[in-house]
Amino acid sequence: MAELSYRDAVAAGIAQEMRRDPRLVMLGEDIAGAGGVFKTTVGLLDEFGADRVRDTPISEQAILGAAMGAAMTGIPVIAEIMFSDFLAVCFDLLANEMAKASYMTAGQVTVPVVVRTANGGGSRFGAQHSQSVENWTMMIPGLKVVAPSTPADVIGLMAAAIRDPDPVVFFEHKSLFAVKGEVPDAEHVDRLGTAVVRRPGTDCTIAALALMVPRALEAAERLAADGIDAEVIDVRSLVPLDTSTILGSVAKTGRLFTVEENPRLCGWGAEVASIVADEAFWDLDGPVVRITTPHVPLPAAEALEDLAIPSVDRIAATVAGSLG
Amino acid sequence: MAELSYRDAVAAGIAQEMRRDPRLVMLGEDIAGAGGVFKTTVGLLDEFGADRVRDTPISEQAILGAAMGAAMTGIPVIAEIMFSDFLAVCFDLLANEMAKASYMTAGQVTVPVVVRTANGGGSRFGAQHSQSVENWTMMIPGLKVVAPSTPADVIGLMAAAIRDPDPVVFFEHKSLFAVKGEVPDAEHVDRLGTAVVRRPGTDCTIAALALMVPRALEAAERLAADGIDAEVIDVRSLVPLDTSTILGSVAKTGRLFTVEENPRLCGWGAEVASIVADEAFWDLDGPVVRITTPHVPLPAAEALEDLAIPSVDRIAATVAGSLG
Amino acid sequence: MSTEAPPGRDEGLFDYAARPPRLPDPIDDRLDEAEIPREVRLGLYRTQQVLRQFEKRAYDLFMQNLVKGTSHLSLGMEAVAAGFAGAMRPDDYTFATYRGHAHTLARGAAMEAVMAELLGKENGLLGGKGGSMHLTSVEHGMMGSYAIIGAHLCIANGAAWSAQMRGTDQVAVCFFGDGTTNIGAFHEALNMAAVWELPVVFVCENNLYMEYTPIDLTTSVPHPAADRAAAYGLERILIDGNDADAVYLTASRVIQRARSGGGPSLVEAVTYRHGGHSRADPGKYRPADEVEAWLERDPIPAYHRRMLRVGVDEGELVEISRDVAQAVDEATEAAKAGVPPHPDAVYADVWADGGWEWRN
Amino acid sequence: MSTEAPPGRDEGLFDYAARPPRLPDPIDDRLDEAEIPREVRLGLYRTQQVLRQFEKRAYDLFMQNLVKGTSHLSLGMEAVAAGFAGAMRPDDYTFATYRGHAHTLARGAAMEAVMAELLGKENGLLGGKGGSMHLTSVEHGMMGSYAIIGAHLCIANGAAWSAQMRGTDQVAVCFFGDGTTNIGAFHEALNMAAVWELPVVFVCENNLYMEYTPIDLTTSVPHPAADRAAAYGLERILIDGNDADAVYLTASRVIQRARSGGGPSLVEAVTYRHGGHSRADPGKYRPADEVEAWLERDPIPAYHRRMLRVGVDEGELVEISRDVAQAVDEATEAAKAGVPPHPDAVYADVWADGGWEWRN
Ligand SMILES: Cc1ncc(C[n+]2csc(CCOP(=O)(O)OP(=O)(O)O)c2C)c(N)n1
Ligand SMILES: Cc1ncc(C[n+]2csc(CCOP(=O)(O)OP(=O)(O)O)c2C)c(N)n1
Ligand SMILES: [Mg+2]
Ligand SMILES: [Mg+2]
Repeated sequence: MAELSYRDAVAAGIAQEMRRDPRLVMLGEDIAGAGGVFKTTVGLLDEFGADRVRDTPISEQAILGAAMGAAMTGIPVIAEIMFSDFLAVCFDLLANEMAKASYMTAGQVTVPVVVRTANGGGSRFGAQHSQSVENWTMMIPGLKVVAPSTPADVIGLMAAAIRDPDPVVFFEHKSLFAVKGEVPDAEHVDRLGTAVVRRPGTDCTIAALALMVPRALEAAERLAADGIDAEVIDVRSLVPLDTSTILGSVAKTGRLFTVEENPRLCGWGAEVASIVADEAFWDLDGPVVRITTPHVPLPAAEALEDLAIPSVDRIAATVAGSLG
Repeated sequence: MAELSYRDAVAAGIAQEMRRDPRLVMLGEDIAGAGGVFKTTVGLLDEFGADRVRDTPISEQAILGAAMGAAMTGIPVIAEIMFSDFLAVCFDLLANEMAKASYMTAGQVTVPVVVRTANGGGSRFGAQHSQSVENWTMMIPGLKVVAPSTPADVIGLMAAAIRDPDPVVFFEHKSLFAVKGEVPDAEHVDRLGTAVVRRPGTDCTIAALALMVPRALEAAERLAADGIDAEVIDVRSLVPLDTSTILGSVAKTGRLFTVEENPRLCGWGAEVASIVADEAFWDLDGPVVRITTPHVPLPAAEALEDLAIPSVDRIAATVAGSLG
Repeated sequence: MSTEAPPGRDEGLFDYAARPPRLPDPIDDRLDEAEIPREVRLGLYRTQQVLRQFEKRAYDLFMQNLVKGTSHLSLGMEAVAAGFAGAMRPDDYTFATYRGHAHTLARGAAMEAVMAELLGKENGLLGGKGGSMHLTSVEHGMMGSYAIIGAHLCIANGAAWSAQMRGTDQVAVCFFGDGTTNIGAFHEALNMAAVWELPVVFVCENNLYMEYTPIDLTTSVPHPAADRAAAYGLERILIDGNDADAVYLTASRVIQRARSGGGPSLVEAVTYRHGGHSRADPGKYRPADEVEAWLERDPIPAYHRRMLRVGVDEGELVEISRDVAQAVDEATEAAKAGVPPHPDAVYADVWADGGWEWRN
Repeated sequence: MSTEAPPGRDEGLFDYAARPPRLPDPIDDRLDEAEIPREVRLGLYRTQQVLRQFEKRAYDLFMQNLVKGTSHLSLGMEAVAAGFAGAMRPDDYTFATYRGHAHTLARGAAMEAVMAELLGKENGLLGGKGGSMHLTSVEHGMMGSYAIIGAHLCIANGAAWSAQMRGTDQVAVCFFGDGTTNIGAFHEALNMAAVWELPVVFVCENNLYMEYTPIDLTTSVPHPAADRAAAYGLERILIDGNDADAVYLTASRVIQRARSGGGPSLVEAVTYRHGGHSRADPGKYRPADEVEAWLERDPIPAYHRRMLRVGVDEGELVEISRDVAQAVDEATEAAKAGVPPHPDAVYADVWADGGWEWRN
């Protein structure tokens, strides 16, 4: 096992797949010559050449359109939208075109595109470059949605997303880029639609995504010191959603906490809470509690941003308060 | 009290406010000379003139941008986006600009814009002209969201939205345009953030929005014949959300059903369910059940579309099945 | 068509009635002499007949309330679809808007399947899932009809890029309206196509109107597409969209350019719709003299006259027309005989595996 | 600057290194004779000094890790901001991008407030809520810095439209980069502005690069803004963005045109940034000879020389520069002395009433 940063795992995962499938191409702003503004695509231009790794104009609609048109006609594509906030400038292509093409054409058309994008807060970039927008895509029928929290998952889920014949939105978390972790030396392909129990526990379940996973784990360690044994689930994939792992855990623990970085209203936690509160109604010993960023745009100042996004403190305190 | 169609109530509501506030203007595609493609703005050009009622190019970003820029500088604006599906082509202006301007500038800027748009299914228009996208806007901090179900509410909530100093997305339901109802003769101004109990009942609560309200009411009548006395709440306003009316009702009935036209994942019903399952946990006699359009893009054929969107039959059967 | 400054700019912005009518140029008879093979011309004639007769029937079916939803006819605009389809190779790609019946048929999709789709039947081209606005027939290179303005220009680029990468010499042809030239995606698509020298042809069917609003009132140049070609380093191409030969000649030239690596083109074909924007619209906002002048310039009788001038026998033309009429009748019956889609279709084809599950 | 065809088109699409450097034109000394009042020139000089010295200090503070987040400097590009601000009336509107420090200061916002905002302090221009990319000072007509490419061109139209409706003769000036000319909103904004004859001036600060990618590699025309003006019926305007007098003269002319009802303008001002795109970027992707040539054409020493040529006393200039240095020092101290925002600020100002509640 080698150790790799989450950042480098992005390029590693893409390279693994570009070596395997000579058709696979990628495009985006500053991804080729510059290796990406987050340095997540360094080396790919050199290895795969300018025909397969393309810099684009600042034209997100043209980027996703080119990806979709190529994918419809036999070329799988990885498209980068630099910051996930910018999905808003090409939302029509994503939500109305890619997502609906297979359905509208009764399966004549399929769209094997991975839309990679840097998501989430913690960089003090302010309201237009810090959003967690998983729910923007989860709510659109026809899109699959993945958000890894570890370098190994970046590679494994990237490979799974690329091999998937449907459009997949792949959220890379900006505040995880520097995090290091073990990755398999051999080819690594994971499965979409599978959550992972990162920490087994018996007293309650904490379901978290992306940056919230390490925070939930740290909170769980603190809670353990207080005698609360929390099970932490890394949701990983919002669509498909691994409801059996979550429901199974809740059947055991009787309590669920969701930890979302997206602002409160209509977040993925609401969906999970509504499923659990319905299907595990008789298992629950207390209400499902959602820990979220408050329903506000994000502030820029360090002091404020840290208050807005769920912290280890807030997670631990909320769980302890609810169970206590 | 005069009787007016929901369609005519739109123009009536706008006219009431344009008479009151000489600064108020509106813009959109085909709204002036043609009176709107849904004939919801007929007569406004004649009464208020081409300076205040403007046809635009097919440029939704320019439309919302013009609205925002004018609103920031002293001119309240009503902007029409013809079909709500098209919010995707101007989502950046809506979600990243209008919604965040006040917050990012610490209140220096306010954006008194009403974005009117035709929402919802039932017209056999297919996947790109039939969506219910309330949740696209509800999930964005900084937007208010309204969806009236009656002609009187169209007028009253339109007036409230126009007088509100924040950006409000106003969803007009395509399948309600032909519906008639009584409207007050005098100036009519309602309040955002207020739900209305349309039918009192004791056995369960059904919370519905827009087109789902008449369907829920009809289902309630059928259920009454079977001895189930359902309370039906017209949610009307998603942001602000009148949680006290909903929680109050559930405290009484012990059961909640939400009826959503939007596809399942991350719909407003998930948010309501998560609130009720948390805050009314000990009031609930059974799980909150969400009745939604399945998580699929919408099909065009009549036979299929009618199966997709919650029907009176489905609502009544689901409630009866859960309570029975 | 005259190219004076748009009336919107200086003389009062929104007064439809005050607008002078925009009259068609006379047909260019010199095109009689164009070197277009007889069989090609007969093909163009037949295609135009198919589009015209099919859509007239579709219109009748709306009137009988058998077609639900909306639909957008190309009556009066057939020469554009016919001329381009005639110049395309079977493996070339078409991308169209909601106004896509003509382009779908012109590429060879079966009338029955198209008609059944309008009727929302299981034997429809899309099994009733897509409807009038989303006609698609991948086997005929018809890569879809897109109902939200702008996106498909970007998607057409992708198909052209794919052809480039796969080393084929396929060309993508993308049709759209005059109103579409004012949306952002138009600009992004044209720029990317030019920079990447993609084998794509953008065809603006300028029928002088958006839905109900005249295009001059919302556009900063008289010719919404042609006057913008230079902004992408492209040639200015403005043609008579009501003359199938004019369209065919230009189509052949720009498709050949794209096929041989010469990059994209932007063509503006001026035309007019005989009816309203969509089924519900009688089109009353158009000056009567304008409508009349354009009806006079109906592409189909004009092409009929040209065929006679270039020596085709009237009988042959009548026979084509009769053939088509019979085919339309048969297609109509077969479409009507279709059954509604099976309820399970609601849940089919969200994913490529045919399913819809979003959870386990 | 030379205007040859962009190297991207024919000679291999993506090879940065192979690109010839894009060298600046020499300064136009004839502008010494321009009729610009002495006080105006002194003002332009002072503004450029403010921008330069302020941003150099900001850069130092990043290096000391006192500024969190990102930031985008206009070092080397000061003449554009100074020239336009000098030609604007106090009640005119400015719209800028994330690269907005210069425009905010040029309109008169206090250095302390801007510096404190970069430091995330309560005494910041936005109380720390917005940060470097969203500087706004409505009282100075600075209507915001927008960090997602394109939108603010559309918003600037709205402010111009509002001025039209309110019957004032205010003008909106909207700044953006070369890369921004390829996004859809650019096109929508320009077309609407032209059709509605809005009092808005669009200023493309062409610094030859997007973030790290040379603009030629992604743009279908050599001059991304100027070569597209005709697509909106507008005059082609291409100026030296490194000469404050050139900018001032053009700004005065186009602002006057907008103010007097003559409609919008699109100006391309060619310039260069001395550093990288944003704080993290050393800008190494640029050919060394290109960087060197543009450093030689630094607008500030050039303007200093012009001032001497037109007879301004060196001492006066030195004094301005010293004044500014002292003001920057004071602003830095005051900003540093500020406290972090109160935690309640997280929940403030979502709504116009100052609150954030989404439920009752
Ligand atoms: C983004 C978007 N905005 C608005 C519409 C509604 N709409 C449908 S057709 C149409 C007019 C299009 O005009 P044009 O491009 O000239 O095409 P035509 O219908 O004349 O063929 C409009 C505004 C849409 N479908 N998509
Ligand atoms: C819609 C969108 N796409 C991409 C970005 C990321 N981005 C920020 S600045 C920039 C380069 C902009 O280049 P240009 O317009 O030339 O302005 P400059 O930075 O050179 O002033 C990019 C791509 C963005 N902010 N918004
Ligand atoms: Mg048209
Ligand atoms: Mg630039």
